[in-house]
Amino acid sequence: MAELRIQGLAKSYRDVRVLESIDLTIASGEFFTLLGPSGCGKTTLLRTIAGFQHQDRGEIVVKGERIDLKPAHKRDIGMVFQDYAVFPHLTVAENVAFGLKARSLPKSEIETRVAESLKMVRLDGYQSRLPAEMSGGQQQRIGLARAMAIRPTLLLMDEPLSNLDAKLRIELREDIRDIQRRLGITTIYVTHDQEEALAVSDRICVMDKGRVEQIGTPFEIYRHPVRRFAAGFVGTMNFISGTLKAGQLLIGSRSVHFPGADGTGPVELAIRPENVILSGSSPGAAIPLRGEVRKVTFLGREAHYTLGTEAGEIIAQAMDPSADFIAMEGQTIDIVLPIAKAALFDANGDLVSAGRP
Amino acid sequence: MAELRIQGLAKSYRDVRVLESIDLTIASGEFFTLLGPSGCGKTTLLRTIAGFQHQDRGEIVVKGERIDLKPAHKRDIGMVFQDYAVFPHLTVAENVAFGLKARSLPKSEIETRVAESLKMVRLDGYQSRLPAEMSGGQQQRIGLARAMAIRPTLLLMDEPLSNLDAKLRIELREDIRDIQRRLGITTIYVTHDQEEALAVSDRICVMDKGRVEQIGTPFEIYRHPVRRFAAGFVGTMNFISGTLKAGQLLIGSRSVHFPGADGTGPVELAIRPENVILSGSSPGAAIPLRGEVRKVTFLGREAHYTLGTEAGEIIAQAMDPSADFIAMEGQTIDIVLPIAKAALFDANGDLVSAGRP
Amino acid sequence: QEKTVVVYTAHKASIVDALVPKFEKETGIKVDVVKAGSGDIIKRVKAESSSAKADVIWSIGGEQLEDNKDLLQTYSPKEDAAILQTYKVSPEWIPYTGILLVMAVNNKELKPNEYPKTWAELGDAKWKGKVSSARPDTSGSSFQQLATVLLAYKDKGWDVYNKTLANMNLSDSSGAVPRYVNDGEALVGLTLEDNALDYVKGGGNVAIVYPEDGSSTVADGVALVKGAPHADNGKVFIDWLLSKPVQEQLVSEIGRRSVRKDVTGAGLKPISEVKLVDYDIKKVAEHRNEWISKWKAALQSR
Amino acid sequence: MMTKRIRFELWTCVLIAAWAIVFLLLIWPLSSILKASLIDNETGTFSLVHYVEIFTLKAYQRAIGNTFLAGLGGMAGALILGVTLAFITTRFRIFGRALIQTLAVVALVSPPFIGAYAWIVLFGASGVVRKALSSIGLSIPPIYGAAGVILVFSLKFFPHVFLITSGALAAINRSVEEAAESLGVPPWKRLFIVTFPLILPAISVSALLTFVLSIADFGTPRIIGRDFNVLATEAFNLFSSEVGGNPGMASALSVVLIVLSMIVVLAQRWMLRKNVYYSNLIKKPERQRVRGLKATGLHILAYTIVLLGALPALIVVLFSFRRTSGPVFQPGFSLQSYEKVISTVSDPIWNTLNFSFAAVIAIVISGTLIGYLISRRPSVATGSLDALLMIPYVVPGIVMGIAFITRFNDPPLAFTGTGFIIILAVYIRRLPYSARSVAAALKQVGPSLEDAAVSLGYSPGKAFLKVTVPLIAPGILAGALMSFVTAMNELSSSLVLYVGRTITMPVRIYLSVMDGEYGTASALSTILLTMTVIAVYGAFHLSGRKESALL
Ligand SMILES: Nc1ncnc2c1ncn2[C@@H]1O[C@H](COP(=O)(O)OP(=O)(O)OP(=O)(O)O)[C@@H](O)[C@H]1O
Ligand SMILES: Nc1ncnc2c1ncn2[C@@H]1O[C@H](COP(=O)(O)OP(=O)(O)OP(=O)(O)O)[C@@H](O)[C@H]1O
Ligand SMILES: [Mg+2]
Ligand SMILES: [Mg+2]
Repeated sequence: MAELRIQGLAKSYRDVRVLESIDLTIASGEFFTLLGPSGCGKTTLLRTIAGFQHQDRGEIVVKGERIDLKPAHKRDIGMVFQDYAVFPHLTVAENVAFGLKARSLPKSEIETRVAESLKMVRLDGYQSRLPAEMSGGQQQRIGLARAMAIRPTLLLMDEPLSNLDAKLRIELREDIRDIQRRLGITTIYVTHDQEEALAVSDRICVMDKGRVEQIGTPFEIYRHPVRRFAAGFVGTMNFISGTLKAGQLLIGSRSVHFPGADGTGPVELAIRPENVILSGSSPGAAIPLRGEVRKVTFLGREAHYTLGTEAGEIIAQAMDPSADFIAMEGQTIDIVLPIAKAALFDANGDLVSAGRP
Repeated sequence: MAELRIQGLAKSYRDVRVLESIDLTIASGEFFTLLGPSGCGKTTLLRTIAGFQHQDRGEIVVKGERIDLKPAHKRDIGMVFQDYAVFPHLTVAENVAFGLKARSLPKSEIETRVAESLKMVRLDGYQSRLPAEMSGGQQQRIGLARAMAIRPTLLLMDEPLSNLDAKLRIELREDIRDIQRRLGITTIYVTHDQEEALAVSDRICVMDKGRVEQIGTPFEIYRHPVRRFAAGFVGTMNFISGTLKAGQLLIGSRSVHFPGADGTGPVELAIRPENVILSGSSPGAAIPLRGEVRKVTFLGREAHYTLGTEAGEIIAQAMDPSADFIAMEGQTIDIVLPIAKAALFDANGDLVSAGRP
Repeated sequence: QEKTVVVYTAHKASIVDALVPKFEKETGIKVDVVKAGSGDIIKRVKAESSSAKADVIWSIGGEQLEDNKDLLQTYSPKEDAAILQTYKVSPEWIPYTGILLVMAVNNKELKPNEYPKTWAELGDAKWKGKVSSARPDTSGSSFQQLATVLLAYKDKGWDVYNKTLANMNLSDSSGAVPRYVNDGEALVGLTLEDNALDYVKGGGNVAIVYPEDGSSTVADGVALVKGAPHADNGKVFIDWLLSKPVQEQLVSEIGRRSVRKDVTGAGLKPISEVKLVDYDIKKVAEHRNEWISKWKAALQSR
Repeated sequence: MMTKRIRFELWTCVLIAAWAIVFLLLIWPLSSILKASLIDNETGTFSLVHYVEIFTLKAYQRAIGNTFLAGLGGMAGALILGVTLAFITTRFRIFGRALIQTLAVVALVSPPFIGAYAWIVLFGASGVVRKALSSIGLSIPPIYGAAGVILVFSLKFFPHVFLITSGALAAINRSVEEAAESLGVPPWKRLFIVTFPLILPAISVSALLTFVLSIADFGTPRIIGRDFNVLATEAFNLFSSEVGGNPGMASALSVVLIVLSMIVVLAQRWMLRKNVYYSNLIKKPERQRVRGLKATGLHILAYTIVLLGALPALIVVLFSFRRTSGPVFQPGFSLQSYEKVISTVSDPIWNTLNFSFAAVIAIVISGTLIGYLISRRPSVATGSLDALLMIPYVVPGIVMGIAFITRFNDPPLAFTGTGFIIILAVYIRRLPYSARSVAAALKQVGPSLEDAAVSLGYSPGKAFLKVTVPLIAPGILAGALMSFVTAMNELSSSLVLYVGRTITMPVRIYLSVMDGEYGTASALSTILLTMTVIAVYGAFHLSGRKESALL
């Protein structure tokens, strides 16, 4: 319904520059996620879009119309707050009905929507409780239901699921996604949960220190990071220092041809743990290394092996580990790093070449 | 340093029973995690142990001495609060130094510890900021640093990392774990992040509705759940309805012998997505099924396939999916469910038999 | 005994400041003055009666002293003989100065021929809301005015009074009455001569009218407090107040009438030219409660 | 076991001490009122005749009606003005905030008697403003009557509302207000459905205070009410009668007032029974920058309110420089009023300062502790303490003073004639400001911060001191300010308690007024006003707070 365009947006708190010239275009109905380290400016960006604070520079355009001159309550933007911001003096049901009443919907419609929203966040039965009698996660869900209920043109969600257990988080993110898609609500979503970001987003924007690092589909962000920061921030990534000399990559004592990289200088080879092969052979071009298993971390369906190699510490992942996985600790094993799954970044953090183009 | 024993602990808010007879024994120096759905009573349990509210029944014993009669400030229990509870009138450094001053440590020691703690939570440089000038995740880290700095005998952490990005969360949880181990602080940790729970805990306690469902090592909890709730709550799990008839398990049109299950009645077969084999054959006893790929969810290093089969919806996991993974949607494929990786639960949610004993 | 005397007084600061240093110089006795409204003074002495703190009550309405004789100690001053018999009521208190009831009128808004001449005239509807008076139930002078009208008109007294009451603005205190007249908030004020005189002397918009249907004069008094800690000094103080030079000073400086036979009012309308009703404090006192309740009833139904 | 008892004892000790204070300084002295109200004046026997009269006599019924009218009117007016001003100054960048606060303090001072007189000079039958307006064809009725009383109450009492609600408004959780806006509620509407409910503790406390102050004030209705009689004036008339007083009836009226105010206290407690609206105190609202017409409008509104409130005081300052001859003001200006008082003014100044500071220090400490009890340890004992603390407001000061003399005249408690008894009277009369203001402020501070301090090893007492006290500082300050300013201006009880040595400024002013010397009274009032303002700012300075940190 609403296309959002942000141009040259900048914002400082006194002398601290928090957002530096942000440019974004979000398509109508898109589910757009902001991903970035704590303190990088995600909340600031959302609050500026919502109109709770004013940017120093730049403009925000929705459906071709500048909204940054309108007061917050006229922007028809729903927001889920990082600190929940539930109304402490209203019951759960009243909290959810709040925005609906402001839109003077008929009573029956309000009731239906409140019931629907509470059901969505699994809080039916808590209608008449006060927020003070709810757990942290329950309060968060009130805030979520409240913002979803009004079905705004633009929905901003600031870590809406951070205090929920994995199970519920997965259920709710699916529900949010369904509703968002059904109603075509343009959504900006902030999460620190990368799996969540990858699972629900149409596109992801990786931010760092108030700057946009990369925007792309989840697959692009995960598989083809164009900046070292994005590569390192999303998912686990091994960075192995090396030197590039006219297309030859030197890692430790090994040297291998790296396609598409013909520069010279210090570089970092990036490869994900799941791409490290825990055996001595690989189908394509690869860098063979020997490593001692220093630590094994069990993560349920998989385990991470921290290996000490001549090229530094490398994390490898083993699927569906069996009970004796801990026994690996202290042993030395062979691994290979397939070139096709690796990428090279230069000293500025820019992509030199992805192993497979 | 401190062994903690909780016996028959119960707590109600007015007529709502929030904790029902909790029994726990936590070894000295253990890293013990509470895992459970939102609203199950985790915060309530921690607050009761810390002494901010009093239980209705039961006792809390530390080092053989009942502490539930002591006032909170004499219990030497550090706590990280779910809502951070940073002191708004103190700077970041003063917040962290707060507990140290109460212990009248020498000034230099206080300074060292504050610097150390702030460094640990990656907030050095923010010493003299006020909490109002910090982002949500930064505030949360102040609370964490503050509690860690005092090095208490018992440390209670209520979702201390919920507002941090995955990268930082992993770094901090490692740091917490290191310090905790080095100082031997008995720790009770609440998290909704299962991976985190599995990665850092010595033991995990799965709670539901104020009751303990299962206590065990991460491996036990993940691989050998003894209750249907724990099986379903931790990690993703497929539950497939079936009927048991004298050791024969009937699933859809298939019938297979299930070792160790000789009862009769309705049961559920539980199997994890990573154990569903996406091909027609399996090494041991298995249930073959055909399924249509309804949805593919990309999660970075893996993808989830939601399959419609005659036995209901089944989620299977594929590692390191390639770019064409979406193309699978709508196709019909063969899968098998290996018995050795499955478990059976009866109608009460109790374990009937694990496929491999 | 210490050479001090504790005096509770309702006198104005200007008089206190004029007299006290003189007394201290002449006798060497230090005066510790507590100034307050007359009602406050009586209440205070009453509250302190278990262990009196004051020695002398100085310049309080005679009726109040009469009402609270049990707090006082009889003392017959040295020059008792020089005091006018008409002012004497009871031996427990001694008349100190005589006060005359008058009307204060605003001479800016009213021409002399528009001045009211009598109490009765104030009942005319043209004075509606223009007459300022204190409340008889809280102010001695207002009660005196009520009693004067009742005494002057005998049986018709209440009729005459109630008509004037209908026109009255009740002010918060008797002291405020001439100020309201001066400021033009009221055109006529029922007050005491010395109060009105202050405004005349100060060049304010006030003129004094002596009602032709009869005014009244009563004494305010001094008295020795029962159980006075410095009774002897108190007696010295009382005697000094009644001495001729002091009484003369009072007449000339504050416009009070003297209680001494041998002091005449210089500059004031001679008392003999003022029509006076026969105002017997003791008799009036007998009717007081009755009249006040009647007044209250009248106020309610006005 | 041991330690549990100590914790239990900390606040229990405070509770016991509070009850002891209330008993010694309130119940015991005032028990005489209750007794007097139950005794027939004529027969001297027990009887309910006074109460029967109150509810049957027409005059008293009217007085009861008028009391409610004045109380509710004064409360409503003060709330509107006070909350508006608080809102403007806490939410918008207003030029000269310190000046506005100063004027609010000045308005709070409101010199006794002479302040009400200033209203008459301005808006009376021949008031200057009224005359000026009528000369340009604008006729407004004179200020006398019910409307005038309510107007004056509103302007006199709004600073209380302003002081109490400012702190609360500034400490709201910003996100909650933002949430309302993001849900489509315009700011003015948000004010009523979110902001005000959130600061209900502060609003209801200030409503309670202004209601009770309005029903207890007898000076204003007496001076500008004319025929508008209220219970307080009736009681005062009966009590202060120079002749034929009726102490029994006066006491009964005081008891009715006391009961009335207690009912209001309980109603307020009932309103707050579910209130647990803690703010995190981190995301406080920011002051918005406004421009153009809106800015002009806000400035005009704010300055009009404080200037109107400070008007009587300003008039008095003006009067103090007018030439006088006896009681009469003359054209032209001079310093003669100051010359008259200058030689005798130093004793009263020092007494006033000493007594007020002594009383206020005691008030702030005990008021903070009692406020904590009232707000955090709800029980019958604290609830009734809360209600009892309202008594000093409604009991006329003179009654209080007399009661004090009666009870503290003989050994071992022979305090009459000392400064100590004045301090005690001021202390008990002004204690509730502090206690209530603190109680309201505490309602906004969640206990989790105190818990955090406790978990870091602080005893509850220390945690209170280190964490809670700084966080409720605005509430403590507001209470201290109200207590201090009103203590500096305490008249009616000191009037019967003072002796030559212990005379205070308000007593000096009153005596000048009684003498009709409005010039010197104005000069003295101006000195008192200046002292108050200087002392207030001096105290802020000493406590290391900037003036602007007041709110
Ligand atoms: N003051 C209260 N009055 C009534 N019920 C309450 C109160 N506080 C909490 N509850 C209820 O008690 C239950 C347990 O709350 P608790 O805060 O312990 O949950 P939790 O496990 O910490 O949840 P979360 O993960 O969402 O923080 C919840 O269902 C909650 O609604
Ligand atoms: N009022 C303020 N004054 C000064 N600096 C501020 C203020 N508010 C936020 N900051 C700083 O701005 C930066 C961005 O803050 P913001 O809240 O947008 O971060 P965020 O990306 O939402 O982080 P998180 O994931 O931790 O919530 C942070 O470094 C923070 O310290
Ligand atoms: Mg944020
Ligand atoms: Mg919780």
